[in-house]
Amino acid sequence: MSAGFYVIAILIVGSAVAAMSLRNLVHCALSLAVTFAGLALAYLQLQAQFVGFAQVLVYVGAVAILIVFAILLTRGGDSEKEAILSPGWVWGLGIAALVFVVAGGAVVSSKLLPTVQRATPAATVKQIGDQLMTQYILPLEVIGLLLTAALIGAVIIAMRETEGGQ
Amino acid sequence: MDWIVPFLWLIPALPLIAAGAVAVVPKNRKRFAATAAIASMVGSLVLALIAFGHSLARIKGGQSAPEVFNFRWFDLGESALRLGWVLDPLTAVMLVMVCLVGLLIFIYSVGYMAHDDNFTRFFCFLALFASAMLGVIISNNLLLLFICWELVGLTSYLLIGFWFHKPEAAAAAKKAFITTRIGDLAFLLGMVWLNSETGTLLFYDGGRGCLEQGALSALMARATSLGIAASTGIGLLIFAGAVGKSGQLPLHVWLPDAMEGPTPVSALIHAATMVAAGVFLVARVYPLMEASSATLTVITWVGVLTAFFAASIAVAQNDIKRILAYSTVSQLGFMMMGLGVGGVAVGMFHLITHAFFKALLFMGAGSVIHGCHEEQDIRKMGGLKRLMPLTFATYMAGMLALSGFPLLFSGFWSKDEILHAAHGWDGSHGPFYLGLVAAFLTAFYMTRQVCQVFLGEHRARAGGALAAQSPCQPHESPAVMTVPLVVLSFFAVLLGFVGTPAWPWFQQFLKGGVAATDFQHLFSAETLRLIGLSSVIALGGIGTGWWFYGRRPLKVADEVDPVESLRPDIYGVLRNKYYIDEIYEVTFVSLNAWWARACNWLEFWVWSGVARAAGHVVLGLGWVNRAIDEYIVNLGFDRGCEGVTRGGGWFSRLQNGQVQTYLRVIGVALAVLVLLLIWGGRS
Amino acid sequence: MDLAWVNLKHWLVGLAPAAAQPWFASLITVAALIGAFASLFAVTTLLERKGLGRMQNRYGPNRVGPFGLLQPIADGVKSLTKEDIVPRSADAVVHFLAPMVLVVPVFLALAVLPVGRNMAAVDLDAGVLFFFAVGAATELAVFMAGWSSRNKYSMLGAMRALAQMISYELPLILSAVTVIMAVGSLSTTEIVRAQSGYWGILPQWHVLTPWGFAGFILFMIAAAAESNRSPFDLPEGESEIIAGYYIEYSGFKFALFFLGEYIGMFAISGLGITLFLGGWTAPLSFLTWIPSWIWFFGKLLALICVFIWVRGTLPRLRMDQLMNFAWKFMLPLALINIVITGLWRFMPPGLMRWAVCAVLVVGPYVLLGQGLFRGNKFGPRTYRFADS
Amino acid sequence: MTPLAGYLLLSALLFAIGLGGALARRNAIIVLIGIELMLNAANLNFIAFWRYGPNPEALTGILFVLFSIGIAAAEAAVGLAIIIAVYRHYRTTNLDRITSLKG
Repeated sequence: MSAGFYVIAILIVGSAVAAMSLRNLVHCALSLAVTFAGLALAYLQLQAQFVGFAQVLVYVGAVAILIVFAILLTRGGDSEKEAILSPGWVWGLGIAALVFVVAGGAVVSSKLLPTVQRATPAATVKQIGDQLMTQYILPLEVIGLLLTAALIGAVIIAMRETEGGQ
Repeated sequence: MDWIVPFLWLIPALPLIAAGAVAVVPKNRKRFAATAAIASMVGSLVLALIAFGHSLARIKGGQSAPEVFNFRWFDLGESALRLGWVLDPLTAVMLVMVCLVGLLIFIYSVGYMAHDDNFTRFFCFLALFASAMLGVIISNNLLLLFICWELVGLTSYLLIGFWFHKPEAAAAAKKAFITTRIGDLAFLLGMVWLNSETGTLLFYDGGRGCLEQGALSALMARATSLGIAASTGIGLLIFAGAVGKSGQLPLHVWLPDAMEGPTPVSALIHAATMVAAGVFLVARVYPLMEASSATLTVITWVGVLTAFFAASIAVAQNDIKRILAYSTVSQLGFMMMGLGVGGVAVGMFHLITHAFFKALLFMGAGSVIHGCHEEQDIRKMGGLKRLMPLTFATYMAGMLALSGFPLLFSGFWSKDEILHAAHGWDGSHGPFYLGLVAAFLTAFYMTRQVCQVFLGEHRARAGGALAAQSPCQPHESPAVMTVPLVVLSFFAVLLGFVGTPAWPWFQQFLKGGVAATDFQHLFSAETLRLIGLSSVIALGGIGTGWWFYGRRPLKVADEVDPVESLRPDIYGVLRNKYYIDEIYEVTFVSLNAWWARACNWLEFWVWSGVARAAGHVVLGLGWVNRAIDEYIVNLGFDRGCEGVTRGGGWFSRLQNGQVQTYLRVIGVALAVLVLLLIWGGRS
Repeated sequence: MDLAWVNLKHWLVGLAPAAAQPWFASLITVAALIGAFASLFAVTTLLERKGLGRMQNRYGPNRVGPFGLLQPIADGVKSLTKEDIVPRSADAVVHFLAPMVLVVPVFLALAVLPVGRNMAAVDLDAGVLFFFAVGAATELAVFMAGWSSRNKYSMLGAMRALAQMISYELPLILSAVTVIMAVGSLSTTEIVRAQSGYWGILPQWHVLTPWGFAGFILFMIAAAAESNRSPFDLPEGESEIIAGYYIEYSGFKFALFFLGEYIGMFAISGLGITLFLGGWTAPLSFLTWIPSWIWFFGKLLALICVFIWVRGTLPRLRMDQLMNFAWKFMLPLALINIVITGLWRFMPPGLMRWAVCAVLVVGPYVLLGQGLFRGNKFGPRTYRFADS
Repeated sequence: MTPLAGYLLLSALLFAIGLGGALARRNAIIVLIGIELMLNAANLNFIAFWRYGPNPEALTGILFVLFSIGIAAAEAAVGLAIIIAVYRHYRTTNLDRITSLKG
């Protein structure tokens, strides 16, 4: 385990905790952006360059901005006056902790994980593109369709109904 | 001219481009829309004729194998999806027919739709339809055919519901779409099955296609758990798709309702081309159908029953287009029967001749409707012979062709061919006799229609008083509508001569052979006997019709129909179309509605009720306890009651409508799942 | 001469102990990049003020040093010594972080630009993607600045800027996609190498093909909008919302914003040069003896002059005009341009290909422009008065 | 601890943080953020397995993550649109007050 991993892990976990626990929604969203950036660093650390850049482009550049917009449109930019936790929050945290213990236990106790260190695999952009255009063409098309549908759907859902359908 | 085969895609592409161009221009560019659509059809027609000539030349040269052009669409993991187009006589003939009829109907529509606000939309849909239909014809892959097939269905939906502000039109469009979907589902299943058995959906692929010998014999050898060969099962499923699209029993209910669309649409889609697509599909996969006699038997019986039922229903209808619609259903039944008993050539010959004369009849009906100011009830017409002479003459040609008037008209020869084949069928004689009855009824109801529409006095005014000076006087249609009628009537009369027993050019062309003139065959005793029989049937039908309706035309619109006065019970059944719509209403539709209600009830009372009831029961217990507590035992059970109430609250909290509660359950389930997995992995 | 800087770096790295050499090399590269572009920033501010002054028939700065040449230094000293004011109600942390979040990604973006032969700081396999990815982070900085100031003008400015940047990012990336398609690589050095040949004496720059020309124009328009330059400077329109999202910034933080904006403009112009104008290659085949880095910075200065010229010439757009222009004009054209690039890739080379693609480029431009103007979607300005 | 196990643990922790936030917070947008975190945790798993797994020549892990990013973008867009629509209807994004699903 390199020092880089620990730095990145602390960055990710710290900002994720902040994103989940801060009182001000905009601060949450900004922490989320930091988490995304940290994940992108983790991907770079794992030699997945393309995915890392795509992560920054999509998550930091689009999803985080989208969330910020949603916060402002729902007037959540000011700090909440009332309690931020829902009534059953103890249960929720308990369940989350349970899930972590179970999943983490599974990872730690697993004997299936490969122990041999392998050479760094190469994933050039060209290879990814070739794969996308040949073997994974159908998922690619489906994703394209999905994004189009989501685009239209999001516009329709968020459109104001009051201004008369016609 | 070998270049035509790889470039066959141009034929559907031209109307598609026109549709795209028309779709983006503003609504008021009517001239552009019409010009683009018609020009694209002319281009397609020219290409289709080239393809036809090429096919002809090849057959003359003695080559009869279909020419194909296959290409790889995309790779999917290990396997590649390949599409392609095919040029064989069947394709060539259909291409020319669809392009020619389509072109004439496009021209006709310019006149018919001239005053419609949505003129450009209409032409956009029409061109899209033509493109999809031509795609069905050329495709060499069942999947490509299916895609175009569904596109055809979509455009049919759009065009039936073209006047969607009319509730009937919207309902009819929906009905057509949903009914055909039932057949298409079976079609899709058959396709999937075929693909899993043979591994390819290409029809012809140099010996590896699914219609070629290798695949077929494997299919025939393969038995299923139901005890039928795979080829039979697949054939029947694909035929179910054709049943839906071609309006055969029991899925014919949408076709008469589809007449809510504009008349050119009825002529193009619901008479000449799209409904024939089902017949074409059966003809295209005929090797597969031929592989099992069971399939052919089913096709024959479905066809002949449809022919008979629809013809009898047509006798008692009063809407000019509805009569023609039932007549179409009936004739499609004839085609199916022809395919079943006699093979591709027999059915296809009737398809081609029918396409021309039925398009002619529909366009004539459209001309009548147009002339009578959107009146469709034949009882309120009459006397149009004088007012619309050209329409009358062409309509007569179509009517005589459909009735099978001996020797001169195309319908006679094609129908005779079917009856001839049915006579020689070794399965049963039932289809032959039923077919004869249907042919008789056909002649009868067409005569009835013509007599009521064109003969006698005009009955639009109440009491039959014809206001000659009224501005609503029926008038002849403009030339842009009548010229296509004349051209079509020319074909309706003459097309029969390419397939007479004496010179069966058409049949031989489809089989890939060259026809020779053979008068011996024509004058052989059996042929003569059958020709005589058909003539008698047709003339008998026309004569009976004349006896009832022609001798003494109706005087007023609401007079009782002569046949009705004869046998009101039968007539009532027929007028109500054997109550099939009603039967469907009380069976399938209400079953569906009932099931939906049952689900709703279950959802509301049972599932949600269980949770609520549990809560309420425990709550109620708590209440009872409290009552006992307060009045009888006083404070003794206070704590116990509280506990029970809390239990009830806990139950009802399970369904509190809060997403997070549900999410919490999912989280617990996730943990349990992982634990199970670990446990499972350990043991 | 061509490799002077590269050799200098190698010499300097050689001085360091062997273990520290990789770190030292990176440090030198970073320092050189920051130094070069920061001084270019200084030159540009002067050039802009002088140039605008001349266009508006006045002198521009002329007091500090000969012809006012030392003006940037005076500006720098001034902004460094000014008081740093943070509004009382502002969100102090976010307010403090916003300028950093703006400047850091902008400098990161410079790293993938090949400013000369073998002179890309890092040669990434997915260089163009990296550029756009870090560019996306600046949007967040703009929002942070606008939101944390608790000032309605800065909030409005930030929202305007966000809407504008998101809208123009699409045509920007789509017009870059054409080049990526044609070259078949996301690497910036690869893209420059693909343009380094010559047809006779003319260079094989992408801008000299029909799709490349259209792509370049679209790219530069979108770049102007992305860097909030006039005529797309609504987010900071002085006459409308005072200064947009950095109203509440002063002193050094304001200088950082200013720096970030200009470096962003250099970076995006540099990418435009790399994608369309052949990067560091010489414009004519007999000029290759001039060092490559001179060409790159020469082209960059030329583009900056164009930006200044445009700023001095065109009036500011209205918000709806801005949006309509992006979504109804730029985006369709960029999409059509992608199709044309595909066509270009698959047609045999020759005059025919040129003619067909040129017609296909010009046709949609004319049609779309006509259609939009006829529909009055972004026609001439209309005026509404308060009392009507 | 091998690097793979480290990344898997990090991913599990990230997932748990996201789940905890989604379960404990009142605000719908925060719940959505939590779900995004969970999605990202899954992505991290894919990349880690690709990098340290037995067959890194196959780019399955990377491509899966690319598709997952696309889906997440669609999910965020639709989810936020729904939140905005819900906000318009209830004038709140507090999930405790949005209980139309109650049986």
